[in-house]
Amino acid sequence: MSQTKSNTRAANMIEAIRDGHDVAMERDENVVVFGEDVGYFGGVFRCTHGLQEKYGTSRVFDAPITESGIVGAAIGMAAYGLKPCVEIQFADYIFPAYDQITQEAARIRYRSNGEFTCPLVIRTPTGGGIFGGQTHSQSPEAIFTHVSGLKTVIPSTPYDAKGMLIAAIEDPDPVIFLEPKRLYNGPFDGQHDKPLVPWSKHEDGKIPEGHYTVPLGKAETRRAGSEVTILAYGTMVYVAETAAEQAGVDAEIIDLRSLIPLDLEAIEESVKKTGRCVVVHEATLTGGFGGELAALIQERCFYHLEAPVKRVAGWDTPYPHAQEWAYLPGPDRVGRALKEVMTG
Amino acid sequence: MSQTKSNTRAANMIEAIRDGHDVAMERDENVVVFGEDVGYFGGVFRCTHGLQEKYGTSRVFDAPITESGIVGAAIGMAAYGLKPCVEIQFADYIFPAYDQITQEAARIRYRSNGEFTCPLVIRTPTGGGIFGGQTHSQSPEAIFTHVSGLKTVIPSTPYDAKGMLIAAIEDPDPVIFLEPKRLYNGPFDGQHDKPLVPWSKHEDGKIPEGHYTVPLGKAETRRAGSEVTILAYGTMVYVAETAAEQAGVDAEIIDLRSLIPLDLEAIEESVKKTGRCVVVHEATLTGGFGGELAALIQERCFYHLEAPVKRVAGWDTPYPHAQEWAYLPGPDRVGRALKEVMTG
Amino acid sequence: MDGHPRPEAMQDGDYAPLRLHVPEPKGRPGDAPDFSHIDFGEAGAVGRPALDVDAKGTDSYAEALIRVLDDEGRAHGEWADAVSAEEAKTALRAMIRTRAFDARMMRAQRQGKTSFYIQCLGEEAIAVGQAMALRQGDMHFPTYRQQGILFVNGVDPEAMMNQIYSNEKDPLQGKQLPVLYSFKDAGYYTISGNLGTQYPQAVGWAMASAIKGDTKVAAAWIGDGATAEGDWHTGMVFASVYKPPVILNVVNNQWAISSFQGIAGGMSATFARRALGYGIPALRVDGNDLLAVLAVSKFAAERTRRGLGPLAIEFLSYRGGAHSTSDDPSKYRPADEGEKWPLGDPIARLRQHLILEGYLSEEEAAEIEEAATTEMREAELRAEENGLVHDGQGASAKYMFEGVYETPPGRLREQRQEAGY
Amino acid sequence: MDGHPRPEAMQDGDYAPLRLHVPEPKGRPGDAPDFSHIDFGEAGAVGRPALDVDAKGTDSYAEALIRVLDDEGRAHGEWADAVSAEEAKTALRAMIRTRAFDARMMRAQRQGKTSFYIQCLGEEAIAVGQAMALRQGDMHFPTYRQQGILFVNGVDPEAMMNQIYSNEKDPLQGKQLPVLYSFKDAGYYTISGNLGTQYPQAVGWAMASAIKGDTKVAAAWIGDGATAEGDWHTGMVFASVYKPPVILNVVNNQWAISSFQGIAGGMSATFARRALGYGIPALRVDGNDLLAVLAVSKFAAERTRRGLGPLAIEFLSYRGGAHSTSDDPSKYRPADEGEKWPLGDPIARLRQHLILEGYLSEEEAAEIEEAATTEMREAELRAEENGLVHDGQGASAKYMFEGVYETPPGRLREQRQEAGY
Ligand SMILES: Cc1ncc(C[n+]2csc(CCOP(=O)(O)OP(=O)(O)O)c2C)c(N)n1
Ligand SMILES: Cc1ncc(C[n+]2csc(CCOP(=O)(O)OP(=O)(O)O)c2C)c(N)n1
Ligand SMILES: [Mg+2]
Ligand SMILES: [Mg+2]
Repeated sequence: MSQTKSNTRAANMIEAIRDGHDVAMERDENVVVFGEDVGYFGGVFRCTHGLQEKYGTSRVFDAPITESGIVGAAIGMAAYGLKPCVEIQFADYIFPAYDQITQEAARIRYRSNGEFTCPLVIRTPTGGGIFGGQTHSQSPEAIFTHVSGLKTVIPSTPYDAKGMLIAAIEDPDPVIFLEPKRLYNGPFDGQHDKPLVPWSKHEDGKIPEGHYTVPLGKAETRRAGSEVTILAYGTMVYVAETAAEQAGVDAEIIDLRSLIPLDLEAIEESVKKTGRCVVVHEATLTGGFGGELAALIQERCFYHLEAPVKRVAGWDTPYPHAQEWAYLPGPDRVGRALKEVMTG
Repeated sequence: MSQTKSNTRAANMIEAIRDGHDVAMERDENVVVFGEDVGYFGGVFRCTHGLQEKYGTSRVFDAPITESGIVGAAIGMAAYGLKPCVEIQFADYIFPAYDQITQEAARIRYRSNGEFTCPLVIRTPTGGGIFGGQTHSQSPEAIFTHVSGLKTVIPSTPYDAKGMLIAAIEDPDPVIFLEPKRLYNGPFDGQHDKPLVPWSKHEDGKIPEGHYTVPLGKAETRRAGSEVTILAYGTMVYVAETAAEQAGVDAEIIDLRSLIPLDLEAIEESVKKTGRCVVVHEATLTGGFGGELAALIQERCFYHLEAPVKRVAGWDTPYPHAQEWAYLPGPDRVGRALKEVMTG
Repeated sequence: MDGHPRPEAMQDGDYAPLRLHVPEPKGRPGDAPDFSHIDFGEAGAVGRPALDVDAKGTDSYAEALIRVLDDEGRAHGEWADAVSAEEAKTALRAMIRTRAFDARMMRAQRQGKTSFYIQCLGEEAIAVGQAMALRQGDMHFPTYRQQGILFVNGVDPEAMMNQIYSNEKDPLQGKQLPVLYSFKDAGYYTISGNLGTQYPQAVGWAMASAIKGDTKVAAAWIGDGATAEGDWHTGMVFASVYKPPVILNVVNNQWAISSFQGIAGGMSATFARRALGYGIPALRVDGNDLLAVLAVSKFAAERTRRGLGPLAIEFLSYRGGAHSTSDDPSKYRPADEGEKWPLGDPIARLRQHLILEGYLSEEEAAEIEEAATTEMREAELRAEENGLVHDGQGASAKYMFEGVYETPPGRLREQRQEAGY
Repeated sequence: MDGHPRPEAMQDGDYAPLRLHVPEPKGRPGDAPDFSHIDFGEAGAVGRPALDVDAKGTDSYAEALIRVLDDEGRAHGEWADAVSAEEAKTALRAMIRTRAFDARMMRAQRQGKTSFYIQCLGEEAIAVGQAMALRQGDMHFPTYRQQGILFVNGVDPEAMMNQIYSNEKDPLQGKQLPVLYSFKDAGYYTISGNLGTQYPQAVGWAMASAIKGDTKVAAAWIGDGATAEGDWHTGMVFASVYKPPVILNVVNNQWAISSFQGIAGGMSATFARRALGYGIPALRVDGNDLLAVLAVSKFAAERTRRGLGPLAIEFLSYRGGAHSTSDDPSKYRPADEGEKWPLGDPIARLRQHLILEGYLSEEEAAEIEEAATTEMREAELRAEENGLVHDGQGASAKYMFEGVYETPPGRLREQRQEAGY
């Protein structure tokens, strides 16, 4: 953690996100929050609960079910001078807004040569592990990391969630803020048959009161190690921790947190030290962000690598329902990959 | 070329595509063609010219300006049993259809367990080099290659354009058919200050009469070589040829043609032979398909590589207007990369 | 610089500060239900337009509700004789089976047999009525709340339950979330979890029918909330331009999870009226009145099949239950709003009518209910024997790799091997 | 299997085979222009509704054209006195300058000085009229055919030309395609090459004005063809729900590149009518009549700024020239259709009116034209001196790396170094 934890309180990720909104709205009256069900009800995951009551319907309100409309309207508000923070109910529903996000939000500053800007945060729950089938489980980060003009971040603890959300809202450019929904209530490590440890029982389940930020673009080393570097983000951070432990490998585990901008320094430093790297993500392997990571690492650490960079990812199939645990990378698959690179 | 060229005639890429439509429509009355301006007028690039007159307005017609509607309607037609082949006027305008393409067309077979299928071709002119600025120049292949259920192909000669279009229309699954618009009239090699050789003067500017297919999933070795493998597609194939020649490197140049499915065998075989690889594409570097290629190559050819796989790609900026020739990879940049990997 | 001297931005006070208008429902938890803003009209008051009516000809229909059954269960007006007693009984049975299935699955969810279910409580007449008006070869493009279609079109409830339990006998082999069925032979298109996408697809399917010179009809379905999606509009534009044989249904159950229809624009105009702007005629129907639903659906099927162009229908109803088993409506609307819905319960109303008219006895009605409960209980026992994904008896993992393409590409085959299936 | 015995798919001949309806324009190349399907009404016939009129109150307005000038140049009716002679002269001058600019740039394109240009020939009154009705601080969300706004709001033509020539003085530093301007201070939002995206953005901007308690108004602009995009609808839904101060313009110039308005649904209903379905009142205006355009735009600005909710306006016009310099309309429409357009040329009509009424002499009019031609010629000489991208004098390559983010991330800085800038 990059900050002290004085005046902290226990919070799960939902509460942390709610608090992040609250702090940002309190400090800047230009922050407005809207999206499907986020107003009176406070969001289907309750991440905006209580905000409408506190800040009124002009600053927190329900939106019609049109993701392109939500983002389009938010872009207009941002051009006016507001700082909209909108929720897309599931990342699986962000696709109708893809044009507005990638061709508009990401390009407003550039194409107007800075006359107009787009300080906009798009929050959306991402990833699997909740038996949600294809349309409540996908991890679309790679279709955003390819788009210049966007930042794409994904916290994995309540502390980071609050600090990064505030940083995202204060950022002058559009940020895709992915929330690993399987982590909302506790640090799920892929062992679906074991009971979930709630955040209240976990060391990372604490957030400072009030304002703080976690800068976008900085990775977090979750565990120092010497034998192999594991790059992960979101739920896969905890899968990686359990996998390394079970495999008995002295892994350095880096939670990327921010995919764009990417903390290449931290990655390079670690891989040059360990000489080995496993990248883990939930999204479909082919064309995933792991490809970019592997490409960068072999470009920059080529002469330090003892084995090829290995990717563990969702299979190249749509996200299935019944076969969820065969699809989502778990400690076993990651463990196998660790052994492979150790002997490779 | 994978087929003999008996009964060939000269054709540029536009004529080849038009002819591909014609052959497919003649053979199968379920083939229908529509899109913005494709009916009476025959398309802003004229790729469907004459088809409405020949096949009538029920099979070839103008569509309203809604890319999501065009793809959505086409999906319904495909579910009925037709084989729609639609045009998106520029690849830069495909984004409003991203949800219909990736969450619907790509998923119909899977989610219905084969009850419904989606034999659909989406043709669209891609890439830069025409001073079209951000919204007439982008290369969005990587946002499709990440989506399971889609095929993504890109021919670079009139011969391939016709043969692959017919193969795509006959394919039982949805195909994104990218047409490098800068190649419509001739094999542009990035030397924008030199006159363009028209297809009629180029050896690849010939197409066989009638029906033939170029299978999706097979790469084409454009030039055999021993020192380095260049992977390219679309306009970059010609840029690579000129670059290799100018750099005086004995490069093996592979035109991928089909990104998904990918001809991994051809790639592996070549890179294992040469030990070096440069990947070239127009799209923005970060998150581009080059990352996937580099990742795959280092995974599979690790112990054969003499130097890191090098990517040459569009910069991580939106596609600019005035700075087009500084943005689009040309022979110089590719040549520098070749020298780098040769000494690397 | 040169040009028109533009008035400076004026002082505060010149115009009053603007305020954002955010629509609010009449009642929130704790409030008394209030439907006084809706004009329900009288049963029988709205007649039949000509089969080839145009959009302007339906101007008043886009507002006033087509109703057949009055509060006592009597049928009235020009639409009353479109439905035979036999048909009404068939409908009643399908509606009762739909509700029995829902009840059984809600119970199964509470028992942990499935993590997710969506019922259509209070909306049974809509899907059942329209399904009965279409014929084999036609195609519905449903949302998750039109399961009634399946009970009309002869689908085995056990197959549906196998899908919900995501077990080895699931026709979709575990690939889809519970209730996102696909039953092609029953004229039931594969449901998407993404709202609205099926609207232009339905229109495209109907265009294909016209292109082929067939006479098949498509029924597009969407909820009030989802009409806000761009896809609703693109479907309407295509329907407006090419005039294919499609029925453009909007089920206005007044809620979209926690947001009321005002957040979809429903307080500014009816959803039926929205169709008129595309030159598509529109009718507005009491969705809790099977006789009205079926009569209007027959009219729609006949019109579209005759090549007279698309027709839009808004079914006014009320979402009787929670949005899904993941939802708790007591957090955002008055608890008894559903009970107080003035158009009542569709099953009770049809039952009352049939008994009143002597087409059905109380005993027969009870028998149908009894039979439906038994049928669903037995179907569930069989389905449960086929396994529950939540007991670790889901459809095999190997299926995950099948059906991505007709022929799997090499890398997918590799992955399947790597995964060990 | 169990269920309702569905009628089998019937025999051919039971219903006639369906056919796809594909709308065709009245005339194609070689045909005589035919506008007999349009009812133009009479100048002065359509009056003013109340400022707070609701959608239903504009039912007839969504059809009949608001016209002020008759064929002889006389002003008629309730809208006639909304525009002063001074304003009309200012408008004439802006329209003439717009046309002179276009002519100069069309010529420049033929000379190879730019690869691309889009003129607004015949549509000058629309942008000019509405721009004059708004005030500083308001914001237009234009398409590429509202350059008239810039001539009202005092933008230097040389700056526009520098943008077109993509040279070192281009305010956008070469980043955008010619004519995709951004002039924030002139109330002109950055134009997108992607059609329709600006519609919900305009609505969002207007919502922000209301959220902040300001009194600024947004003007959304879109062409007839682009109304088919989902974005048009999502903009309308947001406007319908939150009622922000936005004017929702549709410029119906009857063509979208080669497809006529029927392919956008324009033969099924007017575009104005489409707004009514969202509960948004709509007016339909002769877009070639500056007096009508400006009068209605003033009404719209006043209504929205007073917090009375959004207003939609359809401007009926005719695209006088090719779609862009890349297009050749003689391939798809009668060559003389534009000349035969019954609502004539907006500049000629306004000029005639001002002369007829004695507000302007022939000499003054000629002087304005002369001055505009000179102004644009001189501006172009200056712009050309700043360089032409097609002569290799485009804006420096280094700008390419600027403005992607406020602060460039590390990899972008690396790339810039690699590229040598
Ligand atoms: C594109 C998309 N956005 C959001 C959702 C999440 N969602 C599922 S159902 C629903 C409400 C739909 O309401 P309505 O259309 O009125 O249908 P109803 O549930 O009332 O039948 C929402 C927002 C989704 N499934 N797809
Ligand atoms: C999303 C998108 N699709 C397609 C295009 C290509 N395109 C540019 S202008 C145009 C026609 C627009 O017609 P209309 O909206 O009527 O405006 P007009 O040109 O008549 O002013 C088309 C299809 C585009 N720019 N953006
Ligand atoms: Mg609803
Ligand atoms: Mg137009």
